[in-house]
Amino acid sequence: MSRNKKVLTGTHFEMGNWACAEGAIAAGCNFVAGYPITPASEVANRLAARLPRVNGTFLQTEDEIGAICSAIGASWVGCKAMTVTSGPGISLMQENIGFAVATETPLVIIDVQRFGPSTGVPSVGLAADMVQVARGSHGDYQIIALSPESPQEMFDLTIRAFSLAEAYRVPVFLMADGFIGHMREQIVIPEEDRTKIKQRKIAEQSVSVLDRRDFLDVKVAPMPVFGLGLKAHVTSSCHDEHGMRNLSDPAVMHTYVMNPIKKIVNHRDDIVQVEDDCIDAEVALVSYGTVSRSARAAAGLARKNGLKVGTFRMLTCWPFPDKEIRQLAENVEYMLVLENNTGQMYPYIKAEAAHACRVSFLGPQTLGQIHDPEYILSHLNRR
Amino acid sequence: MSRNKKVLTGTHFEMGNWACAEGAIAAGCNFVAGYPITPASEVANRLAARLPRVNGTFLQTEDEIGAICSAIGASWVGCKAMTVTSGPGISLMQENIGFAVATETPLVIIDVQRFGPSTGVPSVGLAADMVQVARGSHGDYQIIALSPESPQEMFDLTIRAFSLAEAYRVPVFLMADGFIGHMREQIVIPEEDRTKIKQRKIAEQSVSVLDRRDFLDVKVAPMPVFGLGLKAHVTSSCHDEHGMRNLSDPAVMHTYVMNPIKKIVNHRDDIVQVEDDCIDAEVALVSYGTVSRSARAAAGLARKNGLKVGTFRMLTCWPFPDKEIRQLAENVEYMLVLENNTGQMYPYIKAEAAHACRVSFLGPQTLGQIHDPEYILSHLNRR
Amino acid sequence: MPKITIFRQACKGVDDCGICTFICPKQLFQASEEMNDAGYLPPEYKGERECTGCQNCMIYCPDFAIVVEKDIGDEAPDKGDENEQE
Amino acid sequence: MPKITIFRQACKGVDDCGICTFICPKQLFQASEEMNDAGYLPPEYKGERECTGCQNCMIYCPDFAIVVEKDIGDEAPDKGDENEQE
Amino acid sequence: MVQTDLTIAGVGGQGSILAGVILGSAAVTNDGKYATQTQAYSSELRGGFAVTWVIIADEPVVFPRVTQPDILVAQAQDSITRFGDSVNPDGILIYDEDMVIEPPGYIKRIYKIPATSLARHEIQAPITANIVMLGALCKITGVVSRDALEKAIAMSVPRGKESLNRDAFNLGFEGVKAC
Amino acid sequence: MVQTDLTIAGVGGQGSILAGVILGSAAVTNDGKYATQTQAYSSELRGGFAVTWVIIADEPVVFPRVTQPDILVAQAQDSITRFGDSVNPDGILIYDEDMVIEPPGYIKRIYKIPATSLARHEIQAPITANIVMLGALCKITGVVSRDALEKAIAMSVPRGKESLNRDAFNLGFEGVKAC
Amino acid sequence: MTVSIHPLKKYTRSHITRTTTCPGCGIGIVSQAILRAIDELEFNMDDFVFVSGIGCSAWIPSPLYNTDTLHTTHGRPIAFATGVKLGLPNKNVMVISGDGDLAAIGGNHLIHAARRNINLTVILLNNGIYGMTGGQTAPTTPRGLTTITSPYGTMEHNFDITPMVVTAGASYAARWTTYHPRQMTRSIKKAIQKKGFALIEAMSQCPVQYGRVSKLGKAVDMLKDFKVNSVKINKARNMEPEALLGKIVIGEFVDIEKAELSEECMNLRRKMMEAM
Amino acid sequence: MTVSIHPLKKYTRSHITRTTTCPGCGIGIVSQAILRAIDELEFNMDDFVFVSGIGCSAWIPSPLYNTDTLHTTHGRPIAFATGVKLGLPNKNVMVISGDGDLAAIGGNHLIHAARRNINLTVILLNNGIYGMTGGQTAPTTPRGLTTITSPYGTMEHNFDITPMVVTAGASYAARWTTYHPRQMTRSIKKAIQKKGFALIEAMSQCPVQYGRVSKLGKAVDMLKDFKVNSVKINKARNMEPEALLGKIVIGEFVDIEKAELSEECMNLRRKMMEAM
Ligand SMILES: Cc1ncc(C[n+]2csc(CCOP(=O)(O)OP(=O)(O)O)c2C)c(N)n1
Ligand SMILES: Cc1ncc(C[n+]2csc(CCOP(=O)(O)OP(=O)(O)O)c2C)c(N)n1
Ligand code: SF4
Ligand code: SF4
Ligand code: SF4
Ligand code: SF4
Ligand code: SF4
Ligand code: SF4
Ligand SMILES: [Mg+2]
Ligand SMILES: [Mg+2]
Repeated sequence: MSRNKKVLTGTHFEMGNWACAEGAIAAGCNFVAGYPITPASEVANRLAARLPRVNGTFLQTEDEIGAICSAIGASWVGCKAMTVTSGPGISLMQENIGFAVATETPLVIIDVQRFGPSTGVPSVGLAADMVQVARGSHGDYQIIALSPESPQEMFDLTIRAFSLAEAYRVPVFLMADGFIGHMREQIVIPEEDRTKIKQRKIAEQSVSVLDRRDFLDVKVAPMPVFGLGLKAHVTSSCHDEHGMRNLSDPAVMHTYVMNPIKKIVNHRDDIVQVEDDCIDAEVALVSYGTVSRSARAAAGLARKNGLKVGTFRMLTCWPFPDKEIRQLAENVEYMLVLENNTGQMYPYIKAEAAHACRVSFLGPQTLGQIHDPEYILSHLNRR
Repeated sequence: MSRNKKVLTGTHFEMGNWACAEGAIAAGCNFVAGYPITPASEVANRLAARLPRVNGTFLQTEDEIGAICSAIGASWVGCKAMTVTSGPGISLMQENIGFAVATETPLVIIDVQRFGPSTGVPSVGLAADMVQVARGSHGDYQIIALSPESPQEMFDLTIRAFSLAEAYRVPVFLMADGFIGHMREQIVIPEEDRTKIKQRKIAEQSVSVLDRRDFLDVKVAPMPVFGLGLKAHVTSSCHDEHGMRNLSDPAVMHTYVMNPIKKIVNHRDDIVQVEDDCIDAEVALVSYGTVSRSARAAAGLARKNGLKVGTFRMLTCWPFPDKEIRQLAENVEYMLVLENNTGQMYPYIKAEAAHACRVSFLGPQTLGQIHDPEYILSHLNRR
Repeated sequence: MPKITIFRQACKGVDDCGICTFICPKQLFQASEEMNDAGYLPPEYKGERECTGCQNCMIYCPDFAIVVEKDIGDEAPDKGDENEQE
Repeated sequence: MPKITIFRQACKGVDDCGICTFICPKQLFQASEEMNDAGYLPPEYKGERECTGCQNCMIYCPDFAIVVEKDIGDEAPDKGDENEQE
Repeated sequence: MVQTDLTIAGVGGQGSILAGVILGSAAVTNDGKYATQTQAYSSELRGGFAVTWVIIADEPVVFPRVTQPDILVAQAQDSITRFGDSVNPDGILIYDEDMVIEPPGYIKRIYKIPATSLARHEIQAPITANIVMLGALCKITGVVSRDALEKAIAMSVPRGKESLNRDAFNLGFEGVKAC
Repeated sequence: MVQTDLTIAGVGGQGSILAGVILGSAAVTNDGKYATQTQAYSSELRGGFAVTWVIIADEPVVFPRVTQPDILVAQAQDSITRFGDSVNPDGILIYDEDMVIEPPGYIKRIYKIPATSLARHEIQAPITANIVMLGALCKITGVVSRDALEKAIAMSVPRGKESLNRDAFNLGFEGVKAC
Repeated sequence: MTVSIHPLKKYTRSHITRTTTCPGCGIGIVSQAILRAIDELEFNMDDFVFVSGIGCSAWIPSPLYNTDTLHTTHGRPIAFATGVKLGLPNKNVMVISGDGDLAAIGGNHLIHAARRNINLTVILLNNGIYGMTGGQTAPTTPRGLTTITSPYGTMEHNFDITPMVVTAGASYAARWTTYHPRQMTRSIKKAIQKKGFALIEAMSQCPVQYGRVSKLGKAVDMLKDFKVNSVKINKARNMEPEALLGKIVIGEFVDIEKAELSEECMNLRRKMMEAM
Repeated sequence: MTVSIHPLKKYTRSHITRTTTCPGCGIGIVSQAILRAIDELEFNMDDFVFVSGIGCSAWIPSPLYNTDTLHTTHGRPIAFATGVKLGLPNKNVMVISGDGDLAAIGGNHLIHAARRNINLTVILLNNGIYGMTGGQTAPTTPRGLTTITSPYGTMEHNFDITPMVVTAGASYAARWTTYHPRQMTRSIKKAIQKKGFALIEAMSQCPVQYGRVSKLGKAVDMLKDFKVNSVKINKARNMEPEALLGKIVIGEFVDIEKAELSEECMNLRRKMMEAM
């Protein structure tokens, strides 16, 4: 495993984007395609230097469409593949995000979110790509999205993203933002052999693809990677479990959509991570990503003021932690959803909570700047 | 107004896609850019023949990105502009949908939805682009989306789409699908002068753009269209009310996101159309698009069986009819949401209803085929 | 003497295709009377003697519906680029 | 005699730019001592007599910071493509 | 409300879908009725399946899918395989006896006509078999008026082919027989 | 928990952000503390504003934004205009007296140092004014240890420039004075 | 009596018994020409990965060819193939797709892959039309032709694809028509063996869509048209532009050697790993 | 004494007092060359619409130029400009953007606009690098150069943009460097007056990003480099490829007349309306 030799074990004071690049390498990533974009560029810049040293390849493509397509191509030959971009790049990748979903391709996509819509403010973070990564391609599907709150988690969750991508043959998004991407904090990189990494299962030889089940298995089909003589048939068209195109049978169509969704939803307990710090709380501050740090600070202030306030953080945003939110709703009186946007996850949260408790939304005073803890507190006092 | 002379007044038996093309012409559309795609092609095919005859231009571009960009360019010179595609095209257009939102460009986008994800089944309809058109571009924003249930409404709502686009300087989507796009029914086209069409307001001359408010007016700023000597400054970057780029002032950033959203939300009463047929109903079947016809048939059957079932149809899906759904929730006991997908609008509906009534979701027996009325009924009986 | 085999079920019919009838330098194909399962009329091979073994019919058939096999020992020179032109 | 005007506030400094000092065939520009508001050192114009009115300084200045005006009646032929090369 | 649901099916190239369009058009533009016509076909131009569903009613059609047709017009054996089961127990089957070998036993009212050979041999235009079938359909069911259908056919076929298609229609109208 | 919030601001090209990075690095990698460093700058390379925020604490930093700095290091007049108001009433201002003409009245503890001219005239390297400011900061606040800071500086500057920067640091450490 | 089987059958999936193209479509001729090249080079199908886009032409390898096949999104096969090749530098990676796919929506990937000189073999089927979507104008449609989206005649000029890809940087480029399947096979063999980006532009008849709009009609007429209107490149080089109007220049346009990307990447990795 | 003002000031927005480029950046030289062309042709700014993409070069007209300016998304200005021109056929529509914008992500729109021969004037600033995002490799970066995303030297070959756009179909194409602002202005004037697609490839120094990675360093050194390494096209045509390595071929590459799209569309509309 010389590939991973270069894990930089130790404590560092570096940017979140640096941590993400190092996390990818620690996870065994060996193919990255990207196109420069603020505030994500440092991830690719660093990987351009690092990958060849760990037997990997970095490719700067002509655009983001080229980036995701070549990363998917590389994944099909067995590479641990990744692409990195920001919101405008995600927008351009949407069609082929759908391709990765439909062909059940393991892929990690780093989204260092920036201030939009459109060109907006490249250097300022806004966590406003939260629904676009889950619903922005056409058709019905499920992806996985993880939401880090610190440079350290940009390292940790990048590794987790690779494990999930490989385990479930699905695109996994790391939903960073310009704020933590460019933030420097201590980053602790463990010993190489302390990092657990998962590898995909590979399909077995057979006379014909008709003898294998390469797709649409809700338990995750072993992947018929290219180059091994498996004669895989991979298509973006509606297909059956063997990968064979089928454009006429409504039952096959139904399965083509449903099974890749079920594959994720059925394993949601393994995928969904939340941090629930609401024991005895009457009020739950629900958040994810960098805003969680505002929430935690606000809860601290509130408890000092004698208010029973707890925090609930979604490390996994997709698949949506519906069960956990429902449970929370049944235990608190009031749920205040905090996001650095105009409330993108809010409807999804409210849908699971409104039957059991009061729910409302609070955006930051100024979009792009995470909430001041005092501002949250004053809102709690006012309610 | 020789431009509109060619409105084909009378009763026709034609496809929904034909009706859409004729609706565009009746609305005064004079620029359409598109790229062929099943099941939307017939709209563009017909417009290629029709537009030059009504002093308009049809452009077949190199791809869907080129299509939306040139349509936006044409809108900025004062054309009533439109593009037409299906899901894969919408995915590719996402970045520049955001551009149209951020620059407040009137634009009509026809989405004849097909079976996805990815290439899927081109000729089969699946109403699964419902969230992608509203949240699929990066950043925070609001668009308008209308949902027709018949070829006739593909005519009527295309006209309405142009009126809303012009009135609010925003992209407006017509969410058709392959089923009604290729369905033939009677289409009644009224006399030319009976069709109400709206035109955008145009900005007035001034010495400098600093003397005008060309953008970010929640009441909709008059549009500084090109070619009139207005010296408009249009940018996809964060900008102030004059259109001048500003990448440093957080207050300007906040307004850049919020005001185009408020512009739509503040006028939601003018925009949102629903069809509420739930007087005395205990159960409401909530739907939109072609599924509404299943719902109406099911409600008919149910009432025959003595069940108090009504229908609620969202002709406008975005901005989301939150107020109307809340009201409905307070008047019924149970809301059954019906969609030809795995429940895309469902969380948005449930979020507004769950506090007041029971809500659940029912997809079709087979995705891509709208629900059998009997199937809905059996579900109602079973609950 | 080359052996010509026509896979009738693979053929898409001389009506709309008919490339074999055009491309055979000896015009050894003509429409048959009987439709195949998909409703197409495959060609009929009219005679073996004149066949030069040029393989045009095999190489040009878009549907892999014709095979030309040369007899063992039948080392007739492959005419190759019959259609080579200046 | 051409009149040279330097807009000091528009200039980005001879340290990093200095294109005028390079492009003037008579080398009539040199760094001044005093910074402008943005912290750059604009050039100083060293003398009018030698100036050919070629306008290089104006045409090459990336920041629209130099103007060359010819005296009325001063119809010195525009040297034009000083840098034309074969 | 009176409503008739039809399925017209065949293989690609037989013109089944055009037949459905003509039928709907006849109902709407000539008979003043309401109609909904939809279709499906496989990606092959020839040999694959092709089907159209037509609903004809005297009020606007609510549910636009045909799940249990009152009438199945079958231009190929494959049409029976695919759609035979769905037919209303009291429904009607009309089939081209040149193409369908085995009509199903479970449909009670069955009519047949040698549409392809009539078209081929009587008017030397096998491509008009679909119009022959329309003639048969009109005669048996009267779901649209003969006049409306003849007008709609004339409007829908290539210029110059009107009389040929009128002949085809008549072949069907006259030639159909119950099984 | 002990936590110090700092703002280091200047105009593009003065190295304010680098100063913040060095400071955080000193705290984390040499002093064993926790630090969070963030930044903002305008799109111009020169002349626009540049600012870094650094939080240094003996426990992990929860809220990572600096809204009310305990210490403002100002390398330009513009820094006072932009960030002066936000300083903690009990906070400290340290400024470069070559660049700041008017320190604000409302901050009580104010220190100054002619960092730019010291750097220019004493060691002929005006570009090291940011390191001079770090020396002053270290002396006055002790937010990180001198040793940690000197090590971090040596690690961060171009090879060969270590001693020059040590001199700059010393200039600041020795030359700062209260107002 | 031995049962005859098609000599190329061994390269195709046994359960695929029929092609999905229309009668007389040139796609099948090109499909055979490709397999024949592989056969003549005595390669194994497992030495190849095939990547295609969306369109009639793009269905050549998918599902017919019995090896790893990647049927991608419209316009993107070259981008996918780039990742495949960089990850599997020792396999032959071949892209097969249509003119709309590779030169309209996918034009950028085409010229960038040529620029990079990545070792792909690209078979671009140019039928002058969008076949699969029903006969719309392609960027290869001759000016003036009436199509379903240019009912008054195409007003745009058409691409001359091969020369453009040559200027973009291709190592090998040739154009042939389906009237020239043997020459096509010969060029495909060269293209497969070329270390670098190689393009074969295969002019192919679409009797259904193009035939209809061009009024050339049937497959055979279109083949005759190819025969009559083709001009060999060495001859064309001495002809006036006017004389070449409406002609198809066929032959090899370029055949050069230069540094290839997947090998360069491999060398870099090797160098870096050795340095450790 | 009269107060001197810059003769091009009348074309710029009065409240914009400073450019945002780095010291010595060539962008300003090109910006002036464009305005001088407009001035010399005695056009009014209102006769123009400017469209740009994203990147340092793309900020030339936005916000400086005092007329309608459309600052679009990365890579798309030509696509937007196509709609602008078709809607306003009587205005001059000029696209100004960088090499990354127009030839990397936007390459497809570039070649298709050239193919269509739509009457746009495209000023493509080629600084061999991604300036705005901090010095990444561009498709124009010379092979071997070490950039922030090619730390071991760029392994890809670079585009020769102007010849490629000529093969794609441009009516007019010329390349100059910022050392040749007068010739550049002359070509821009021709390009504006040309009825058809016109490209000016302006080689422009980026002292900050490219200067750093190429070690050429400062603006003046880069101008000297342009001076020394430029070869006029008529001379270059008689040189061996090897002798041209590292050289910049400057001059007019093509200047022809052919049917233009926006006019064709206008004529069609007129014809159709008259027929009624
Ligand atoms: C993003 C996207 N846009 C459009 C389409 C629709 N589409 C499918 S094939 C095709 C054109 C095919 O033309 P070509 O590549 O020339 O192939 P041919 O069918 O002519 O062989 C188009 C536009 C699509 N599938 N995806
Ligand atoms: C879709 C998208 N991808 C990436 C970017 C980031 N980006 C901004 S400018 C630029 C490159 C600019 O390079 P070039 O066009 O050469 O302009 P220059 O700055 O060199 O003048 C990039 C990649 C973006 N804004 N949008
Ligand atoms: S091998 Fe040649 S001569 Fe023989 S049948 Fe085939 S085409 Fe004709
Ligand atoms: S060429 Fe092949 S497919 Fe065509 S008619 Fe002949 S045998 Fe049939
Ligand atoms: S006009 Fe020419 S000679 Fe005079 S100062 Fe300017 S560059 Fe020098
Ligand atoms: S060329 Fe212009 S910007 Fe540059 S130093 Fe001279 S005056 Fe200043
Ligand atoms: S539509 Fe044209 S290209 Fe497609 S299969 Fe049919 S003949 Fe071939
Ligand atoms: S980064 Fe380069 S191209 Fe951009 S403004 Fe600075 S010098 Fe010019
Ligand atoms: Mg084609
Ligand atoms: Mg550049």
